[in-house]
Amino acid sequence: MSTTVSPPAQGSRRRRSGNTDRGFNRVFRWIAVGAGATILAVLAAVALFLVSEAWPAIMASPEELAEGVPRYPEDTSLLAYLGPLIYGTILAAVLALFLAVPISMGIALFISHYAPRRLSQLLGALVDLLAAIPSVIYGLWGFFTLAPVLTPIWMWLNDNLGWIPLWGGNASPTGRSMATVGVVLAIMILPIITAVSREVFLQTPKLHEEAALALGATRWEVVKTAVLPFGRSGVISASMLGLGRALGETMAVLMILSPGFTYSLDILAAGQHQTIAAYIAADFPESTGLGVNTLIAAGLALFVITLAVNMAARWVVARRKDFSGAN
Amino acid sequence: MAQRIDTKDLNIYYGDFLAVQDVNMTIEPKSVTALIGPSGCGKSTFLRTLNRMHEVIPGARVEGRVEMDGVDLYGPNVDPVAVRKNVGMVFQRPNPFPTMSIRDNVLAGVKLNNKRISKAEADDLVESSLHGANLWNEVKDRLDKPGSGLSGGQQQRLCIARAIAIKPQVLLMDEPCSALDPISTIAIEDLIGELKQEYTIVIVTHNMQQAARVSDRTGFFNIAGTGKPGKLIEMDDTATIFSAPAEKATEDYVSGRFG
Amino acid sequence: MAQRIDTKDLNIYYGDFLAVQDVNMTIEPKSVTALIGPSGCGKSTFLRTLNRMHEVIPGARVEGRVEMDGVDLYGPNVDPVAVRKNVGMVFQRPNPFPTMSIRDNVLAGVKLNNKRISKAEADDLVESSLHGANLWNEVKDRLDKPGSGLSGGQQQRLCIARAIAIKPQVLLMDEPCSALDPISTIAIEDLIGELKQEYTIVIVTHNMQQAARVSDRTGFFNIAGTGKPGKLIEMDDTATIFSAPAEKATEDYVSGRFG
Amino acid sequence: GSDPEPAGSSGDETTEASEESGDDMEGGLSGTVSGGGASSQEAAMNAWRAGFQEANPEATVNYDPVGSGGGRTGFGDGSYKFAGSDAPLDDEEMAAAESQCGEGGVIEFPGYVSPVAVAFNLDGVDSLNMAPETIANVFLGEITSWDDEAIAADNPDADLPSTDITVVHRSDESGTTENFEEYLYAAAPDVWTAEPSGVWPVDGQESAQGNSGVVGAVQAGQGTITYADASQVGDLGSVAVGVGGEFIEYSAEAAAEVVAQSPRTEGTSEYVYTIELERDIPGTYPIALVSYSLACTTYADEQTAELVKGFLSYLVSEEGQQAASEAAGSAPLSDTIREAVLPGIESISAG
Amino acid sequence: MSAATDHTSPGGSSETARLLSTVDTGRRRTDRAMQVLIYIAFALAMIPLGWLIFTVVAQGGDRISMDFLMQSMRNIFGGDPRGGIYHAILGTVVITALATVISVPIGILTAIYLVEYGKGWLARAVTFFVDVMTGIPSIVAGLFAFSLFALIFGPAVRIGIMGAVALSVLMIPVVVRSCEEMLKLVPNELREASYALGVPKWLTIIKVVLRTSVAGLTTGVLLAVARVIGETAPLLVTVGVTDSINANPFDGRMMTLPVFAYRQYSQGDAPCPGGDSATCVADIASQNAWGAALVLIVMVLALNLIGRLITRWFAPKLG
Ligand SMILES: Nc1ncnc2c1ncn2[C@@H]1O[C@H](COP(=O)(O)OP(=O)(O)OP(=O)(O)O)[C@@H](O)[C@H]1O
Ligand SMILES: Nc1ncnc2c1ncn2[C@@H]1O[C@H](COP(=O)(O)OP(=O)(O)OP(=O)(O)O)[C@@H](O)[C@H]1O
Ligand SMILES: [Mg+2]
Ligand SMILES: [Mg+2]
Repeated sequence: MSTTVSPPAQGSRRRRSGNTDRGFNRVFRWIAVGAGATILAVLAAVALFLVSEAWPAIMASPEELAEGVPRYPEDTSLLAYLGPLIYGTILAAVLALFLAVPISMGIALFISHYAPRRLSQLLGALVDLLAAIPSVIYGLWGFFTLAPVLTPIWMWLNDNLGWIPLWGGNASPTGRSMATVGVVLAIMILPIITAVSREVFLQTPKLHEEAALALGATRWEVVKTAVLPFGRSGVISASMLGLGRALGETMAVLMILSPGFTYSLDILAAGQHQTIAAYIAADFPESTGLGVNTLIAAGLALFVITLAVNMAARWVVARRKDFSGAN
Repeated sequence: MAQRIDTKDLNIYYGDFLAVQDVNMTIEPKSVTALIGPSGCGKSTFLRTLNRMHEVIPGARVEGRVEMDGVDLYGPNVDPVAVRKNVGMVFQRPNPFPTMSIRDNVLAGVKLNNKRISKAEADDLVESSLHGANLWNEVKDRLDKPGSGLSGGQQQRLCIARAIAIKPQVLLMDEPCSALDPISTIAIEDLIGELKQEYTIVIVTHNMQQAARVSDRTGFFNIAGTGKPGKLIEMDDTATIFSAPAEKATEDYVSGRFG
Repeated sequence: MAQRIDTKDLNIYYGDFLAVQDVNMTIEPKSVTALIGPSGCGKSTFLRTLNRMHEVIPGARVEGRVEMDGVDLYGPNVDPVAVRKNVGMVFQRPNPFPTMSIRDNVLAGVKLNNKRISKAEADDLVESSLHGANLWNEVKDRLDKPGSGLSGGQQQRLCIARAIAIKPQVLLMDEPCSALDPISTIAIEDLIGELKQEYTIVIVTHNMQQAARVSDRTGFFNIAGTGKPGKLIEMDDTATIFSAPAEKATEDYVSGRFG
Repeated sequence: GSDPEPAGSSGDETTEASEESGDDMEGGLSGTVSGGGASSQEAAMNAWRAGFQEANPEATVNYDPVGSGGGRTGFGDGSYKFAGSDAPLDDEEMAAAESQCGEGGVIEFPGYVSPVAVAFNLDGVDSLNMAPETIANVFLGEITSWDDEAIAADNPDADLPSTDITVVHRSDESGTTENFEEYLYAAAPDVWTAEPSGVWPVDGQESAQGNSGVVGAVQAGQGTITYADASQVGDLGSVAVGVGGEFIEYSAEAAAEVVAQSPRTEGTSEYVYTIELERDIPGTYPIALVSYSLACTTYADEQTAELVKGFLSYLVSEEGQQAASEAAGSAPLSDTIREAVLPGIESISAG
Repeated sequence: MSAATDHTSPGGSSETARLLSTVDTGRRRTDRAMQVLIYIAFALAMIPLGWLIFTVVAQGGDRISMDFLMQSMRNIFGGDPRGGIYHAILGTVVITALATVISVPIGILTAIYLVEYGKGWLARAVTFFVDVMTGIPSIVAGLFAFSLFALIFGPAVRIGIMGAVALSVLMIPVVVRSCEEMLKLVPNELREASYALGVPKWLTIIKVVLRTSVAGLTTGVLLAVARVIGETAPLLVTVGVTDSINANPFDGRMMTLPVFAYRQYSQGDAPCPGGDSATCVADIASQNAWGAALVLIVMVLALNLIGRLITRWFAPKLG
């Protein structure tokens, strides 16, 4: 840079270079904003699509619905009809998350803080491989391979711990129940939660880990005082990603679950639960007219569930924003 | 070419929190100005307003004027990027780019701005900047190694080399030597002495000997208590500040050090 | 309870790189030992072997013995966690836990060891530790705010408070004052003076006045050149080191500072 | 990559498409035509498409197995030039189809007929006789054990275990389910009172998706029973269904018979040949999935018209029906029906 | 560890040895227990992985041959054991690549917007709705893409790009979410260092922020690709199916591996009247399905390997 130029003071040169940079800055900024806006637009379009397609079903009277939709019982409002589906969807996702989050965090910690360093890359890749398996394969595997293996376990739980509400009822002799679906969904969302958590844990500042170590913390205590709090928002994000996948998963549920439309807690029994995504996929091919509208209304309900779940998660994260590890 | 800086009624905020209040200061061109004061009084905060780095913190804002040769740095036609190109900065914590080699770290100011530079020129620039930061001998054999592999002191000197490589007109230093050993510190102090032939230098330091050694003028900031804003108490020739300050607070602080 | 530390033929490696060679040193109980030397000579590295923090760096290892009252810290029956509980440490860069409040930061170490601590006890401990680190007055109204909102100097003092809250027997400090203003520095130095009544203290510093002021004994490390290992050149009473060192290198270094 | 070599000779390459006869379809038709609909027809469609494409190497016929509903909707809005559906068009859909094809221009006929087997998995038992009422009671969950006397009465020679009966039904909405329900509703009206629809009316039972799903579930359990497309039941035991006092095993021929002997629906337009399946014609197998083929008599462009005409001609030809039978185990079309719809297919044209 | 005790211990050595060797056993037990639990968690995840891969290889391995990889299924039906999945491999590659090309720029730019610029209602709305978007069931995404294109090209349209758009709807939120996390991890110090060198914000973002987080971004993108590469339902309604080779995503139907696998599975066994023979294999459809699944897994594995190489190449060098 020439010493004869003093940008802030001397007009022309400064203004030119300043403006180009600012020009690019602005362009780039607008590109980024545009990308964000595109997402909003897409989502608005999806929402519009959902609402407009669901509208006839929302407006229809119970009689019309019972007439036009094969599965629809008499004298039931649309909400009461979708209720068990919403329940089933949430039940599946909660089961999956309940199983997957602790295990994912364990795996992520194993890779980031426990495994020998040379190995950890490879191990991370192995877990990522689980994400690579298409849901159809999970469906086939869950149906043909996993369910028969889990059946005796479910039977045992049912016989011995049947007094616990979740394990009551008549356990399915083929194992194609919500419990099995929960296990498969958990396996499916493991890699996504693990991958994000792992990256976040790996980024824990050495400074903070060493601070904990120097206070006489054991390895687990280092994890507890420095790593987990630092990764907290990342883990929540990761879980939300996993939850999203669990809520929307279609094929695996469709192929494994023996569905039903109840509010039952008996996750070992067949014919009790159904998820929205699987319901849509199961009935869409044969549906016409109001039937399709009803399916899309179910899709809209799923959309609203996701909205609500995310609001809750945001709220949890935001409550402790001051203490976030970022900065 | 060195530039004169004047601040006028400068109030510096973090959101609603007034961190520094009412600073009127003149920083002479081709001189070294030292800023001293107790921790938390806003030295770093003030320094960052001089190259508009303050505003990158969300919610941070400035009232008043910072003039460089009469042009308000916060004026509507002024590009903060241009300001920062001309007002370099060295931070309290060394922050070399972890993805770059030592060489690339020195050249960062050039390369990140997409400037074309010949290999020979680049080599010269790397060598002269590292010499200037008294780091050349230690790293000349591993210029292609990552900069983050250096010790704290080495990293800080690397950051100084990086800052002087873009040949700024004003150089801001926020406790640049707090992580350096005495030998490097003296080298840097010598460097500051050389640089002031051409550049305007502002340095924040906790080390009063350093302030006394290197600076021509010294500003003393103080803070009345937590949550209160920091203020510029006194600004004068370094000799005056250390021998016969006008304010009682300055004298207490300065002598506290020596007492 | 203070402890005496002896190192015997200590070689410290990063992978294959020998960073510090052949250190034989005795650190007296209930005294302050200062370590000085140019940047990169391995002061931090050496310090970290004294509480087995060195080994947390992948590939880092140690040969030789570090004995505390005759017990080898690297012996087979010794638990590094127990070592670190008894040998506290304050780092070069302040590192409060960002997710914890100021209060929780102070209590972090205590809570690990003693989960059942009554609220009153905890309050006392927080107050006394923060007093000890000369931070109480600045933060007493915002103990529940995050520690990362403090200025650099405040953060470092918070870390000192956190380290002394677990009442270690030995306290290692790696340039603890490099980010502090003189008032806090003096408070910390006073604190060191108090702590040595009971504890063994080892402090790395670049500030030779500080070494002269606070320490009883001083060790001087030096390094022949880049890639060469650092060595302990001389260790003696502080007065001797600063007035009549046995080695030429020590004299050069020490006088370089004052000259 | 490449397309595989055709197995046999692909026929001689006559350049002109033959327009006189549906039997003679060797030719040089070219272009692409797409249809879609019932997935039950997929295997048969594969055979028809392959046969047609081998005869006309330049032509491509696509069939999206999106389901009957999707097929009927797609046919109505013009996205599918032809379609397959497990149910005939209802009035509304017919109106939409007619607005696509022109008044009276809809061709609809049962191009694919396949027996639905009642299959079970019970060690040591390959075949059982069951009267319609027994079947209905089993599937309702009223009969819960394999050695129930209702079953034993019809099977004096069988050695029936006391295993519990586990009913497996289709979890998705399907034409097979609807057909099976219609059968129960017609043949055992006292027991089976639920109005037939594509979904299973009994709650809380085991179910699975698709033919492969129910068959898989039945194979996985003991004492399981289901209904599925006969070509899929493989080694499973099957029920000989009581019709007019005798018990008939499923077979393609017996299923073809029931379609051939059932009356055509009255009051439809000329080329709409839908049937009212009768469930009690002696000597026929009464549970047959009748899946319809849909097309128009007029298309907007010549190429599409020629392709659809050529394809449907092959579909209804004896050769085509035979290929489907081998590929999918379906029942060949009866001559009556073929003769009824051929004129319609012949008349397909552009304009 | 009271300071008072030491006055009475001249034999400090054994006292010290005790001090240095004991940590509260409860703590040590917790530490051990957690370590074991964490190892178990990992082992638990490896079980289904190994099992699944074993199943797929065992079921699909035999079907793999050069013909299977290099031919389409045109004119193959019933129990005919010829033909292959070339058309489906091609379709998967083309459609997934297109979806990636659509989603990754939008996703990464949005993540940049959120991390670097995001303030105010727009950023909050985007963050929030991206999360909502993760919950869109795949079939709904497919129906949406279908009605979008039907609006423009009429209902008969079935082209590869429709599938890519549907997949993008599923992919974008995953890209945004994971990349956002990765960008947040770049320390502010580095941004400030760059600004202080007079580097404009956009160059700082591109050359410092993206460069530093490239390893994480790659992971994020790969996750997103893996998320959609196995999708079935949305492709069936948008792209349709075909057994012929088509590499043009803007014209005509395409086949993808998951759809192929699912359709083959759904077809079930072929009736081979004379039992299995050279020209008729009853369970050929399920063999095809498993074979396609195996190829799909291998493809994603290869993708992951490439991603890992990129990661290693670009990772911040800390040593
Ligand atoms: N990012 C920030 N957000 C809010 N307040 C801040 C921020 N950074 C600093 N402050 C506050 O502004 C005041 C001045 O801080 P500053 O870092 O400028 O002090 P300093 O004089 O540089 O101290 P030190 O000598 O310790 O570096 C302090 O009260 C501090 O808590
Ligand atoms: N993690 C590490 N891996 C490899 N080498 C290292 C590592 N940390 C430090 N070193 C090397 O070890 C030597 C000693 O470094 P150390 O940080 O102990 O020096 P120091 O005396 O504390 O310097 P300073 O005064 O700058 O803090 C240096 O050559 C440094 O490059
Ligand atoms: Mg500061
Ligand atoms: Mg050091």
